[in-house]
Amino acid sequence: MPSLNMIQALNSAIDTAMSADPNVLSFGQDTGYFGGVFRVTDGLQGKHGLTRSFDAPIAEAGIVATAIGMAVYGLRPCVEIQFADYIYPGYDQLVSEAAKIRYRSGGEFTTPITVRTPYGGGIYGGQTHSQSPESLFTHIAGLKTVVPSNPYDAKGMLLAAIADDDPVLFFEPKRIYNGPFDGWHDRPVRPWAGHELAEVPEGPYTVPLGQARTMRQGADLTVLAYGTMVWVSLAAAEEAGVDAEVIDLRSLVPLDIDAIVASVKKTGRCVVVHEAPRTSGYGAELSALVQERCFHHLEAPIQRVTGWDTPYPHAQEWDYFPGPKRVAEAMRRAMEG
Amino acid sequence: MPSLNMIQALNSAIDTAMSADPNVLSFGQDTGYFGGVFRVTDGLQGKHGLTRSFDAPIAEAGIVATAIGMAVYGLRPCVEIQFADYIYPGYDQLVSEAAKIRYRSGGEFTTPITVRTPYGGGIYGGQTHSQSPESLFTHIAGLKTVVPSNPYDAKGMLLAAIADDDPVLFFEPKRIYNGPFDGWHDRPVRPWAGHELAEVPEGPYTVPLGQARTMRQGADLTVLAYGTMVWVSLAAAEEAGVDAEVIDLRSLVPLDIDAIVASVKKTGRCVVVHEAPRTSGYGAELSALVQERCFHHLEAPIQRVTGWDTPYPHAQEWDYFPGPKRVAEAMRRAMEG
Amino acid sequence: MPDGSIPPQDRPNAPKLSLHIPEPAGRPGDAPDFSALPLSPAGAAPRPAVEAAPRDTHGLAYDLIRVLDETGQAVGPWNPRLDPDHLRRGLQAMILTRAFDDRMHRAHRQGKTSFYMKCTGEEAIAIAQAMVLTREDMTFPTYRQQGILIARGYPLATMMNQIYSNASDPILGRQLPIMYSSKEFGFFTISGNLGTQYPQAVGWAMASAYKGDDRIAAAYIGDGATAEGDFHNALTFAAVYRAPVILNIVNNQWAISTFSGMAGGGLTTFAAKGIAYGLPTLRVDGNDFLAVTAATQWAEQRARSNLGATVIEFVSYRAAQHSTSDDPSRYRPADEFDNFPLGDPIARLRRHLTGLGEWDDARQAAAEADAVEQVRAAGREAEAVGTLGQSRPSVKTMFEDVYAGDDWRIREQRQEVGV
Amino acid sequence: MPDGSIPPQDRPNAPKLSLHIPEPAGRPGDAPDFSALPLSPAGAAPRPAVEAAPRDTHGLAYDLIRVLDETGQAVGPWNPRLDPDHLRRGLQAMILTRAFDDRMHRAHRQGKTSFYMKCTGEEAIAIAQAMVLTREDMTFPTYRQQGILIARGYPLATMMNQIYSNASDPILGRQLPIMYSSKEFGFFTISGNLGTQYPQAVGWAMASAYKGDDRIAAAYIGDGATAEGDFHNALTFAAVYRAPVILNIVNNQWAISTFSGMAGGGLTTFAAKGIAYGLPTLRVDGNDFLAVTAATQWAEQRARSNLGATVIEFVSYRAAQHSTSDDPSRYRPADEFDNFPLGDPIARLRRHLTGLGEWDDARQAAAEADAVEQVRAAGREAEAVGTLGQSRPSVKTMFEDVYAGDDWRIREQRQEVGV
Ligand SMILES: Cc1ncc(C[n+]2csc(CCOP(=O)(O)OP(=O)(O)O)c2C)c(N)n1
Ligand SMILES: Cc1ncc(C[n+]2csc(CCOP(=O)(O)OP(=O)(O)O)c2C)c(N)n1
Ligand SMILES: [Mg+2]
Ligand SMILES: [Mg+2]
Repeated sequence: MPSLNMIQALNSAIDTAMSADPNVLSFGQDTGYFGGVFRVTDGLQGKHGLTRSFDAPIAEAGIVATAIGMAVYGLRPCVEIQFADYIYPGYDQLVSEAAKIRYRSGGEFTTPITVRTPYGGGIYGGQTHSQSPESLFTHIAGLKTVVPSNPYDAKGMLLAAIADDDPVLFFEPKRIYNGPFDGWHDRPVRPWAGHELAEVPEGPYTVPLGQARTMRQGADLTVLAYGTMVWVSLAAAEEAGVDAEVIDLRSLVPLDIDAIVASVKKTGRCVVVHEAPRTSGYGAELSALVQERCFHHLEAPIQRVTGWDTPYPHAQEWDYFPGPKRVAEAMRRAMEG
Repeated sequence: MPSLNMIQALNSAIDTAMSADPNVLSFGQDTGYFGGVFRVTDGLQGKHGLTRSFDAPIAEAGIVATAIGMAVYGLRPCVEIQFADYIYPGYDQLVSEAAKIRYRSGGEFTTPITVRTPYGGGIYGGQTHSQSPESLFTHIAGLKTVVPSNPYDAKGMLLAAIADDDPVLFFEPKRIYNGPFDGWHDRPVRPWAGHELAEVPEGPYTVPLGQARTMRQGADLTVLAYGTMVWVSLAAAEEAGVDAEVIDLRSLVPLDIDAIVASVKKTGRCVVVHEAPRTSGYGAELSALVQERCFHHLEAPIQRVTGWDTPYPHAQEWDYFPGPKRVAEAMRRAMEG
Repeated sequence: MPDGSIPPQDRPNAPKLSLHIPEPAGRPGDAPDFSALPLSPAGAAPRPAVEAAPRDTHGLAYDLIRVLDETGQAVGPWNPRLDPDHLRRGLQAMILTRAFDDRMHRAHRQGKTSFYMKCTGEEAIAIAQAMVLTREDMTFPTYRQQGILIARGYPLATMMNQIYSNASDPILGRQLPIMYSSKEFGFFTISGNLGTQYPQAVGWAMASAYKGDDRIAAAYIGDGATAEGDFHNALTFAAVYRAPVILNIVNNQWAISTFSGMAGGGLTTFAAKGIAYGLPTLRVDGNDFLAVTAATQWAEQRARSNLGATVIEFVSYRAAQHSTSDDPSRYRPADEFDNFPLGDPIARLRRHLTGLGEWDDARQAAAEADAVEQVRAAGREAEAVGTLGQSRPSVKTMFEDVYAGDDWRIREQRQEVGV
Repeated sequence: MPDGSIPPQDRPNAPKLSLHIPEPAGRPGDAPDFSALPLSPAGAAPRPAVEAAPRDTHGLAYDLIRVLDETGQAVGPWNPRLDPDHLRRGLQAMILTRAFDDRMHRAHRQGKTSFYMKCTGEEAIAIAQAMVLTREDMTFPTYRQQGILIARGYPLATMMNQIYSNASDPILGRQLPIMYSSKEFGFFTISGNLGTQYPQAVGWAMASAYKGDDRIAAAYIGDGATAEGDFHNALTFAAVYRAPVILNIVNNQWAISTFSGMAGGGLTTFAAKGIAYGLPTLRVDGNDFLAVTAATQWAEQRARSNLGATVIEFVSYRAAQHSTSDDPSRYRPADEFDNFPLGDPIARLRRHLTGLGEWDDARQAAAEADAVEQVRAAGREAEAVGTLGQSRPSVKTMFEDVYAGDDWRIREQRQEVGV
């Protein structure tokens, strides 16, 4: 099986979906001839033709809106928002329209769109190339929000998202496109090559949306993470010397609540990790759910390790980014608490 | 002291601010000659002139963006978004710009804008005249988000918001514009007239943003609510026969964390109430904060009473709206817990 | 590097700027004044070939395409030469639409529903268009195109069930009254959010072209809502990808209490918006059934011939209040509609048909009576199911259709309600 | 009501639609081809009075205002008749800007910073405009108007401090390199989000008018970003409220890898966008320092005389890569800039000044050497503070300026970091 990085895996997913279904098409800013600024759609125009993989005007609202119209017609558009930081102009179309069309039409019109977008920090991108806006979508009934953390899941989840009959926000943790960065930014970075989760089957397969993956079994505490933070959390468990159970949520909505509850009931302690600012981040929802469902099992307060409640800085990137030290610190607090 | 309803109190606040400071102006859709679809800006154009209270094109993004530009110049615009359900086109300007201009310019440029918008359900408005999107703003560092629950606070908080040097989202619970609706929708509705919180001083005064108000002292449990839900919670306490301490948060960001923690440490139980859908609503953040800070004082899981994770319906309004029965039910659960 | 500019202290005589706030020609108490509205005599506007280059149509953004003259005769190059049957069906649909509006407006006053919006004075636009397009073409309407459903023969009782949010409401009481949805009738689910449907229509049309289909889309937007960013997105994408869509702008002079000048209407025409995108543009008398038909046929042919989108401004007037929540006597002269230079679309088509000898007062009276009776019969049917609050879809349905499949949160919440 | 339309089965010969995807004239390996770019000879475009009605300027949306002819002479009604001193200062600022860009681009390759963006080929636009406007006027630039700061004499070392995110960065390392901000120099904080500044500039200008001030605003947007809804909002509000603002569109033919046709550039001009709003429009040779100056003066006078906004499209070419993250050889012909019909703004102004006898090769060489030396000196100063990672503002500052006052969350988080 070939070893692919996340970019190649995502490319393979779109290619596979387009090959299997003529109703799948891809567009976005610079995604056509050039293949996208991160090269995720590289080669698709050449292979599938101009009308199936093309460039779009710089109008995120227009991209989402036309994708909705196409989906209403019967297509399955997979569009790219160049950076998640630029998704906000399309927010109204996603929240007021894509999320509600099935409901408000009594199920008659549906919007199976997939909106892919690179998100997260760690690339010295400053405040407009580093944001993690996922929680803003989890609040919206009718939308699904997913985040793969490795090449295998990236392909399988993207194929599941494209096949899904509901609108899916597909957040790609750009910091781990090329390797499972664990937050130790001054150590050499591993590439995906050779990693077992980089073994990506060539053909079609799906990773169902709504199923978490336990990345590390553990007895001491449960870590809930997604995207880059999965790798940071694994590094942190090592750093802290804690026998952590690290759960990669993979899908925020739908959430694998059973996996979470089972783990926390087992460990009695929980740390939630994300890059987005703390206040009203998805960690708040996770914390609320865990305390609602595992209250009598909890031996310590649930800890949140998150980005700060400030915009994302440039020079102080590594003081903002929740790295293994901060996660390890929270693990220790959870063990004491 | 005159007894004002919330609309009159808000009108008085803008009038007072405009009278005191020539840099304050008001605009929005239908807010000029007509005085706004809810009449909040009634009479201001006649009194202060065409250039100080005027209509705007139907472009929420344009309204927010031009307000930002005016604020950068040195004015203090107070703009209206006709319904909070229509704020999303302006979301990018609020999140990417208003919230970040002070930070990204090293404090050189600032955006003291106030964005007023009627929100919430209970008026048979269907899915696009009933939404409660407040939590989507609380996630954004740099924005303040406040919600008054009565005429006195409405005026004092709006004056504080206009005077505030940061962008403030000012959510007006439209269901209680005319009276403190407590969620018993089949009982006669009281008007504000005669209510002690409807005694609104004529001149300037402010209610500082960031200070909660304890609406009812109680020993059994703490209710955290805002907007219409304050009145629903008070009715629910009666219904449940529980000695609840009902805290009107008034301001979500900045949050009066000390008041919350003190109360929960005293009661050991907590119910959080809002109209917005549950997942990633502001109740999640409140729940997370309370369990982080009061873990060892909590005797039962924190309960969330919220709108459902569906769009806001029309026919089933009263099955969606969190009324006193549901809040009372949660209080009982919290007491058993 | 030196700064080459003149500092303010060196230009003490610079004029002081002042902020301009546009105002309508009249307010309550004033006489109606439409002198700022550019008009053309019937028959005067040229008709370019359907294959014309967009730029060659741009003069038409400032003219007004009209077919019916003052005497009710059809004149000029845009005369669609419709057969009398088509005209009669159009007139009947307009009469029926008006009767429906009147009835439902009353139903709101009687407490049978929470909300209603009429399209009085604007009936010709939706109805003439619906009669040019096929039911397979998809329309993306606003709340003022109920005429499409009525022209296409959608059951009036079903419309009322939606308005009453009763147990037979096809959209299960989920939306505000009048937010119809019917895939079968080529009527896209109406959104409460202004403008959002406009670029969606472009996407739908792109999809039709992508699939080698022959169906086209038609989208509607009000004068006020053209200010939304979605309007711009729609026109950009339609032009760039040559989408087979008709982009209609219904300029009824008002957006709630705000006159069309606040959307830029006083500075140029709404049709001129199309020029910015290199799209062909037509400005049409929206109260002239024949002109609406002719312009729509022209745009439809362009779209079906792969020549892409057309922008059409229909000039009309919102004769009634914005909605049942509104009171126009507070912000505009009372008798504007009576003085509107383009008149009433029903009266004008009636006069035309009468002039042709294809209609008379008796037929008019019969058509009106028939419309009232149709509406009454539908009303009986819908009210037998129930009006707002008396009857409604089961509470369980509130928890359905959020997603295609099951969602544990919603399941648990439904169980909490006990349904 | 019957449906009057022809169902698809009755029109079996209807043509199949197909989706149109625009493509640029050339890709890597192709010869550059600018034949689709509408040009006018220098001196040909008429110059309307500053007081002209907007509609009388609309022809200029399709012409190209040019002053410098092929031989470098200034011709025609738009000749601004600048004194040689002004021209020399402009040329020097352009040379300095180019030298600065080259140096910082190298600094990125040397790992001194994370990112850089050049404005090579587009220097005339920002610099000529900055020299017409005063420092009190507020500019709302994109990342390609560094020329404004340089023309206004902003310290180069301070620009570098920002680029290096070092301890002397005036915006405290908070933004990506080149996202300058300077209130004192009338340079609004650059946003990474395209288009957002455009309607903000309109709001600023409205505020200036509201206060009876005499300052105006100037906003910049790229060809690609005109597709954003914010562009539409800006033009609507500017037109409706007659805001004293110059709305510049810098059409440099490319938006990263996407040619301007994807924003509608192939269908009409970008200047024509202004027609939609009834705004006056000019289309200008952006590589002609004199034409840029003349057009800016015209728009500035309109704005200062309370006549409102002007839309100006500057036709230019993005000679360098989009940014240091980009490689244009992957998507466009390699030698497009060499074949760009409007040439290089520095070469053209140099030729003009030389023709006037006000410049020569020696002065050119001296100016270039001086520019390099200024940049080098600034580089020494900035690097003495430190390059990216070597030096930075204190971590404490990361927690400041989120709000005007204290916020307990941020205070606690700062304490958690221990700063
Ligand atoms: C995004 C959005 N903003 C505001 C509103 C509130 N609103 C409803 S109708 C209306 C006026 C629309 O005017 P116009 O577009 O001219 O259409 P008309 O009602 O005249 O048919 C407004 C402001 C809305 N529904 N959606
Ligand atoms: C809202 C938003 N969408 C997308 C981007 C990513 N992006 C950065 S520059 C750019 C191209 C801009 O092209 P243009 O407007 O022509 O300006 P130019 O770079 O040519 O000066 C894109 C798509 C962004 N910064 N902001
Ligand atoms: Mg209107
Ligand atoms: Mg460009």
